[in-house]
Amino acid sequence: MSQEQKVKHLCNVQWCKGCGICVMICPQKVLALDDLGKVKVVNQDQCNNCKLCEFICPDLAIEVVVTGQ
Amino acid sequence: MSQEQKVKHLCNVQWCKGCGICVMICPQKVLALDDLGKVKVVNQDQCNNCKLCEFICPDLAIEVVVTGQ
Amino acid sequence: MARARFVFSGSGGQGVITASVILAAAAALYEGLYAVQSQTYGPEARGGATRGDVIISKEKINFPKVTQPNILVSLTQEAYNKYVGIVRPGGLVLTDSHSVKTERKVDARQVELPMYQLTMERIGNPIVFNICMLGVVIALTQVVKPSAIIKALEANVSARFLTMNIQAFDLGQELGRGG
Amino acid sequence: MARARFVFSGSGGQGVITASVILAAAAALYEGLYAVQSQTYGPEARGGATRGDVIISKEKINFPKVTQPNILVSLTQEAYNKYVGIVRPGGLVLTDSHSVKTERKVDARQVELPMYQLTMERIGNPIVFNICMLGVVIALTQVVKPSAIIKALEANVSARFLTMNIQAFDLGQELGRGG
Amino acid sequence: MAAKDYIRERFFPHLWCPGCGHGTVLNALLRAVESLGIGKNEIVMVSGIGCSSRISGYLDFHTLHTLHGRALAFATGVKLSRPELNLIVPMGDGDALAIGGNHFIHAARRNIDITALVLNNRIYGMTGGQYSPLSGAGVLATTAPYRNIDRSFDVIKIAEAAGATFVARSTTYHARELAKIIKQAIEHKGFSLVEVMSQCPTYFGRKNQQGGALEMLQLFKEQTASIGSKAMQEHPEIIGRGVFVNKKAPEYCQEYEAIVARATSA
Amino acid sequence: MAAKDYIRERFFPHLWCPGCGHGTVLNALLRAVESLGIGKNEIVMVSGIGCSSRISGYLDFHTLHTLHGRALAFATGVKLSRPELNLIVPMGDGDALAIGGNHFIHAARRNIDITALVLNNRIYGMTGGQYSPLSGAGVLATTAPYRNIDRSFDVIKIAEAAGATFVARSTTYHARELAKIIKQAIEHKGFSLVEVMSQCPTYFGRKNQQGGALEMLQLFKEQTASIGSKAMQEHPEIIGRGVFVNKKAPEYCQEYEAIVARATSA
Amino acid sequence: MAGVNKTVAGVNKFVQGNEACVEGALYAGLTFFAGYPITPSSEIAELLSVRLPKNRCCFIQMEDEIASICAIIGASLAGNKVMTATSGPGFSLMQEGLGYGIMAEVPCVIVNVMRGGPSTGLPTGPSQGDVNQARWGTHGDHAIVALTASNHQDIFHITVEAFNIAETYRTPVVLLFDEVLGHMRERIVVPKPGELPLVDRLKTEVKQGVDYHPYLPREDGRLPMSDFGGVHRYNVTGLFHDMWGFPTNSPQVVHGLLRHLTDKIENNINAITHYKEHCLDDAEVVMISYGSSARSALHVVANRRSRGERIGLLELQTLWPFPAELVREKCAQAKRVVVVEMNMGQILGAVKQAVAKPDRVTLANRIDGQFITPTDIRNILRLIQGRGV
Amino acid sequence: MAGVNKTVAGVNKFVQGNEACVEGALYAGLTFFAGYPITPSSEIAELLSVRLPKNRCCFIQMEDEIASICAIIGASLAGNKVMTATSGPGFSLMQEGLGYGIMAEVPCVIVNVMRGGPSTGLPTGPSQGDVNQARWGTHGDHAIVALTASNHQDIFHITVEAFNIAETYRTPVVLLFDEVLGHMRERIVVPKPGELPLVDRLKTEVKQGVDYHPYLPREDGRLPMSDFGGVHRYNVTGLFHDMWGFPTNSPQVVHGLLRHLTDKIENNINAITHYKEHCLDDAEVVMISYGSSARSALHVVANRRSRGERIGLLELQTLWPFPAELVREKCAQAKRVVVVEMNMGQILGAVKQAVAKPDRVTLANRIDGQFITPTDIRNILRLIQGRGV
Ligand SMILES: Cc1ncc(C[n+]2csc(CCOP(=O)(O)OP(=O)(O)O)c2C)c(N)n1
Ligand SMILES: Cc1ncc(C[n+]2csc(CCOP(=O)(O)OP(=O)(O)O)c2C)c(N)n1
Ligand code: SF4
Ligand code: SF4
Ligand code: SF4
Ligand code: SF4
Ligand code: SF4
Ligand code: SF4
Ligand SMILES: [Mg+2]
Ligand SMILES: [Mg+2]
Repeated sequence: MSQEQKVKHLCNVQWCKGCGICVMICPQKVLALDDLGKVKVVNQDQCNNCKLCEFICPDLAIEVVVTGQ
Repeated sequence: MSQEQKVKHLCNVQWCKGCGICVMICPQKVLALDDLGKVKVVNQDQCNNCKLCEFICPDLAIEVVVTGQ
Repeated sequence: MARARFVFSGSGGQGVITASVILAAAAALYEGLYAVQSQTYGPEARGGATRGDVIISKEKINFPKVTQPNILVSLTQEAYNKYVGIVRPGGLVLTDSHSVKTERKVDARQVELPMYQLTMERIGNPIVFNICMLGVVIALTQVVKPSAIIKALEANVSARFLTMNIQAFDLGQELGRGG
Repeated sequence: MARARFVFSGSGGQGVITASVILAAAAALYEGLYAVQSQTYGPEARGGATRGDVIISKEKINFPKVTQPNILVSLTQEAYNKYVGIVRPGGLVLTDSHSVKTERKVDARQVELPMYQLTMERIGNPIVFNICMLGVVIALTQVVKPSAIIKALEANVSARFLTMNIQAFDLGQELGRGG
Repeated sequence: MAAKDYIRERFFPHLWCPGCGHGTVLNALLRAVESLGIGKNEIVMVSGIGCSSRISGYLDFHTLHTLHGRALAFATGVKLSRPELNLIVPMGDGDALAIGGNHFIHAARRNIDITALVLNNRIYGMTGGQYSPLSGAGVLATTAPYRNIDRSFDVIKIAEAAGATFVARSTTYHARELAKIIKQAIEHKGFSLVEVMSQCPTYFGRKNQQGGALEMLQLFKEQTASIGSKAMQEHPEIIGRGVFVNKKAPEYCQEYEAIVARATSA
Repeated sequence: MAAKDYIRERFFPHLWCPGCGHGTVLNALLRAVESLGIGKNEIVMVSGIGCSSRISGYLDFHTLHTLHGRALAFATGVKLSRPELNLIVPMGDGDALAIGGNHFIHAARRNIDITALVLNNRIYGMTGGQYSPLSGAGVLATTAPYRNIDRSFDVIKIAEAAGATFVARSTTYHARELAKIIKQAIEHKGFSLVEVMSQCPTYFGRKNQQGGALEMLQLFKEQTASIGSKAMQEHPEIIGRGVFVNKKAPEYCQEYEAIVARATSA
Repeated sequence: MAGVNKTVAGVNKFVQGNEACVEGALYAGLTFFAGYPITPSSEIAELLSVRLPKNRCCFIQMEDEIASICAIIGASLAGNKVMTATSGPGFSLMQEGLGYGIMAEVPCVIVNVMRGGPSTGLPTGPSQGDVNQARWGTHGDHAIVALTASNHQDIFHITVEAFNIAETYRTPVVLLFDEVLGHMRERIVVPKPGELPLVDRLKTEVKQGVDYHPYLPREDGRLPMSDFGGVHRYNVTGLFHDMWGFPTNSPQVVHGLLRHLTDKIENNINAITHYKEHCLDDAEVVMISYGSSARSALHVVANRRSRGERIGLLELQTLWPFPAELVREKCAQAKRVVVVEMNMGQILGAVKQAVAKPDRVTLANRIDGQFITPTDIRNILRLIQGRGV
Repeated sequence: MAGVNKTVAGVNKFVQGNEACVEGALYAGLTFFAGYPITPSSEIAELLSVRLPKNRCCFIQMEDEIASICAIIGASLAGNKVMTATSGPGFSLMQEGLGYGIMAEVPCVIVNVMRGGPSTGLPTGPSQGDVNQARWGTHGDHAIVALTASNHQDIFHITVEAFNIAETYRTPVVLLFDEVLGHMRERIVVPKPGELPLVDRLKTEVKQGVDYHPYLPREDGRLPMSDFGGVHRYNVTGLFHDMWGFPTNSPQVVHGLLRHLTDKIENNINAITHYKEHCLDDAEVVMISYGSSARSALHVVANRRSRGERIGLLELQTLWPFPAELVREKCAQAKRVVVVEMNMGQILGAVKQAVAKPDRVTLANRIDGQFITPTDIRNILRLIQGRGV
């Protein structure tokens, strides 16, 4: 990741069913489940934008977007 | 064929439909169709009792039996 | 004939059904008559006697089956034996003398002609045996004009075989007129 | 109570249907009462609110569905919101205080108890949450004798888990009596 | 018992057309059963609907003439009920692989001990010569006046892929070989399939200018060879005859015994 | 168009259970379609009945939600009518290979240009966890309380034997690979089949002590490998992933054009 | 296939009933046929395999009857006028698909050339045994349209009408012929194009981007369609569904849809009813018949009228929805009503329910696989009248 | 499998209706089940997959419903008491096989736990929409036995009776339950062995070598069977057949067989008819209902009777053959007959045909996928009486 670029996770907690698959699949341990059992980002900086979480989520509840120039 | 044994053809003309398959298959040219289009034996002596005719007849109309001592 | 009822009978492959269709089509399409054709199938479509029925009439035909034909044609012994009993008194029974022995006495005109033999001798192909027979029938009954049959043949027979069919038809007519 | 009508509601996996079956079986098999249990399926069997209905009565029960429960149990907010409106005036609404906020005012006794929390604290296994709830219900309604429930548990729960279930049931009764 | 003792003589001559290959299959089947010496009461023959399925009416076994395509499903019910009986199921190509395709692959998958014969004449004989899933592209049929575009199943491959543990092919030209293969198939424990190339001179032969029964049999001779033979190696377009698959695998009724054992011991 | 533009958002969150693999297949399918850039009006999705078949309701294509097992038959009617459209047919393992087995093998045989996806969770999810023809022996299911004795189909083999010209397998663990393979399948001209190993934690996982979705995904990872990989060569029990068959053969609708040409020139 | 339907028109033909049906279907605009052979309907498939490709239209032989009905439904949704043809056993297999067509409101025509049943029965024997099956064969409440005819010209016309009804009401229509009609030959005249009114597929006028409701009837009751591949994407399902085609279990919607499916047929019974009458004006004996048995009945009428007997025939062409009002009216003056059919009395019940005096209704039938003859009917009439045979 | 049927008997159980059916089937001697899962009948298969192997009997899940009904017919001929279970869509698929069972006279029981139709409809919604399909779903003339019940004890009993009828008359018997009954739970008492009479498979006494006629009824009308694998070899076919089971198209034989198939059911209607009555003696309003809707009707009766209203209920357990005489009799004194069902009036027609005054018959129904409630019925009664809701 170039420093100018920022990875952002759009998590749709309305859609997330808390299965934890994204948490398991993330090679960088970026994600976790919150108290209500919904996905949350805990290590934003570690994210390498591999999008595995986005591709595997069965509920289409995560989108990984790159912002910044 | 030993000389004492004789091959006999039991032809059931009631069942024979005259398809000619036995005539074609017989390696010894023993069989033919008669005027009414039914199987008949024309070369009894040549028969080698291979039973191909009996096995292939779709109408179960030929039986080859061996008689004599 | 106000209403002609035909039964054509024979064995599978002899073309009796085709003959019945040609006759009925000729009447319906080229003579302005009413005509229905039907055939009987057993549960066994293969083998056994086949039968084609035709009714030809100046009036509308409601009931389409022939229970008692005025004209019965039988091309095999089996067919003859099966159907000769149903012919109408005063009707006509046409058989092929090569294959049918007409033992039974019926109150009908019995015509036996060597149609098969003649077809083979003069044309040499058994597939037009049925059309030769049709020629005989037309000659004997005059139920439709020969030209109507010719037209029906033209419409139903492939061009390659047309000449042979017409030849057979003419042969039959000849035979019928003579017979 | 001449005729008790229960609706147990919650989400799939919380075991509200099992609880309803245990209760009804206890009444029908060990108390000489009439009881029917039923459940509602949406076209979507998965997810969403699940609901188990029970009617218990001294008399034969013809119509088996509960339209207006005297006793409503709701273990999730979704279930509570969906069903609180149908409780009979003067009835009882039991909710789990951990998961349901009882905002609506209804003409019924509202009992909120920390059933989930206590189950987790004292037994540590969420699968007996439903039986703890059943203990509360029995304590509050006395619709059947606790011993009948124990018998029903014995008949329906695998031996391995029986002790844990009875424990949860007792815990619920305690909580219910206190509540 | 002589071969003829296995038939119901009163229905002969049978109703198949002159030269129809199905009669030769009947003949070969008789020889196979005779050589195995199986009692007539120990055989249940289940057939569907079609010219081929008529075979059951001619044989003096327990005979169950069922619905088009469903013979193997009926046979499964019989076999699981009475595993000690021999189930023989003759089917047409349409019966087995058009409408009956699903039961075919599932019976094979279960490896239930049934002997299935596909009398493959590449046509629907009974209904008057429409194309079947075994006709193959290029064939003429009453519903393929512009030549068939449907690709053909390879019965051998599909039976094997579905799980059949005995898979073989022969033809009505090779009547003796056919009898032997059917015998092996009956002996085999598990689902066995024999494809028999059989001639329908009435519809297939005539429509496709193959001539009559004799010419069609000649073609079976010319277009096939034993698998593994030199002829086959040299001419890959040649159709193989013989036993393609013959392996052991758990048979369904035996496995069911295991279920019963688990259930009754629990 | 972004992937999300292909869905019918108003039906989300969808009705599948938490952790159900079918959602991941939906996800991968979206990526595949997105990367191909096919317009939404150019896709007809035909599904049968089952949890898997729900997929059609969530997608903003022309969607035809049909009868259990019959999706490919409906799809054949659509495709032959409009060969220019892309037909995608997602099916459950029961849908495709139990009740639907016959349409499956016949669509493959015809090599009609349809993309078939088998969402194989080895169970009838929709009806509550009965065994399917892909469960395999030894599995526990609501109708197999003493462990299943039914042998499983090998989907890859049977699709190939039946005539499919593109045959592949992946899993929901391998979401990226899956999207790529689905893409290839859609691009392929002819009948293409992708078997997707998909987890049903609710019935299959729970009954068979495989744990939840996470553990099941781990198993997909451990029990599979790319075909041709070293892992596969060393461990023959490992299940292969990748493209097994990819070949050219006459496609049905194109062949039909040839019929029309013959008919109209005659 | 972007086929264009070209019919040989304005032509005399001498054909089997099955061919008359084929000619009618082509005249009506048939562009897609899928089927599986079965006696006595196979000629329909065979003839269409010749004709449809000539019109650049589709003919496909499927793996079975189930696949056949599914394929035509798919093809109809893609914009075709579609048909399949079968006989009893195949019709039984089509029942699930037929119900789908009803629920999803897909225009299609299903021909059943009846043979002797139950089961495999008598494959080549005539019968009219599937009349009630046509009404009730698929599961669940539903309405159905089933038509028949007694001669080849009428077969042609009623086949055209079947397509027109299918398109008008977006519904499957069953054509019930029988072995006698299917196989016998008589003359038909194929009308010139335009001579008979045709109902074309009503396509929606809703523009791209505007919300299209595939299941919301217009003011006039009709439901315009949008072909798959067009600009409107919607959902088709066999589940109860809302006006966009998406599944719902809302009681209101379920109730409304079921009523709609039934009412669209039953409320239009007058438009859907086709019949012929012969000598009914002063008839004391009213025979009610249909299909080939109506021919025998008509033979009896002609024969008896010539002797001055007051006998007439009501020939039904629409069997379902049953034209109860019509029957009631036509039988109002009858001293005796005789239902003539080749079954155990399948429309008999409906006739009895329709007329004011059910006691006066009797059955003249034959159930032995033989075509009912005028003599049979005459004998039964004598018996009914207490005159012995 | 030479299974022996062992039922847990004389025991109180708290079960779903589907389980009551399973208990009844096992009590009746079920030894072979083949099926394919479908909501809301799947529990029947699931429970039998546990129970049958314990009895050394057969359970098999087939590839579809068609295979299921074929497998049980095969198994029945091999000597088993057999059953399959399904719901609407599966029942549609079974129609061809059902007709085969009728024609070949094979004892078997087919359970249809009805759900909302047509088509996929409402898989989990209650309905009684397949009543007429049970009567007419398969092609060709035929008779059928279809039974139902309204509570679990009765489900148990009627299931036993279904097997008894199947064996007595050598015929398929259809059990029509519905989603409400299938899934609700109540108590049943499984009687002790011997408490209920069971009809066992009647085996021929004809000795080996003597000509056995599988299709020639004995003096008492019954047709003894011989299991496949036994000493008598005969033919079974779905074609019309002679007394040995061989195909024929002889008109006499065809006629005779069809009459036999129908008469053996219709002539025994009294023995086959099961019903219950509640407060009918002086009833001015007679409700006629069956299955789960009879429970709501009964609720209304109990409720209204307590207020002195002369209302009663005739609860039918035998739907087909329709007990017309019984209905006529029970309605003779009624000022009003109200048919209560969860469909568009499927037995309504039969009731109207049965009673003397069809005008007095009205329908109280619900068709929105919801269980009909006593309130619904009360509202409809008010409306019928002209009193508004
Ligand atoms: C459900 C059903 N569909 C169709 C038919 C008509 N039918 C009878 S046999 C047959 C096919 C016969 O072909 P095949 O199975 O190859 O046997 P063959 O006659 O060629 O030996 C068909 C389509 C039927 N009897 N039942
Ligand atoms: C004709 C018919 N039979 C049975 C059913 C019931 N049914 C619905 S889905 C299904 C199987 C579902 O399993 P699968 O196809 O593997 O899909 P999954 O739910 O596992 O994704 C069954 C048996 C039905 N709807 N229609
Ligand atoms: S994979 Fe999706 S549904 Fe599962 S926890 Fe992550 S975001 Fe939520
Ligand atoms: S994009 Fe990759 S690294 Fe980033 S959160 Fe997702 S899975 Fe983890
Ligand atoms: S093979 Fe048989 S039927 Fe044919 S000619 Fe020879 S004996 Fe006759
Ligand atoms: S036994 Fe052999 S040699 Fe003798 S006639 Fe028959 S085929 Fe010819
Ligand atoms: S039609 Fe063909 S398959 Fe049938 S009997 Fe004749 S030759 Fe044999
Ligand atoms: S039951 Fe299984 S397949 Fe169905 S949604 Fe749930 S997890 Fe998925
Ligand atoms: Mg064939
Ligand atoms: Mg599945």
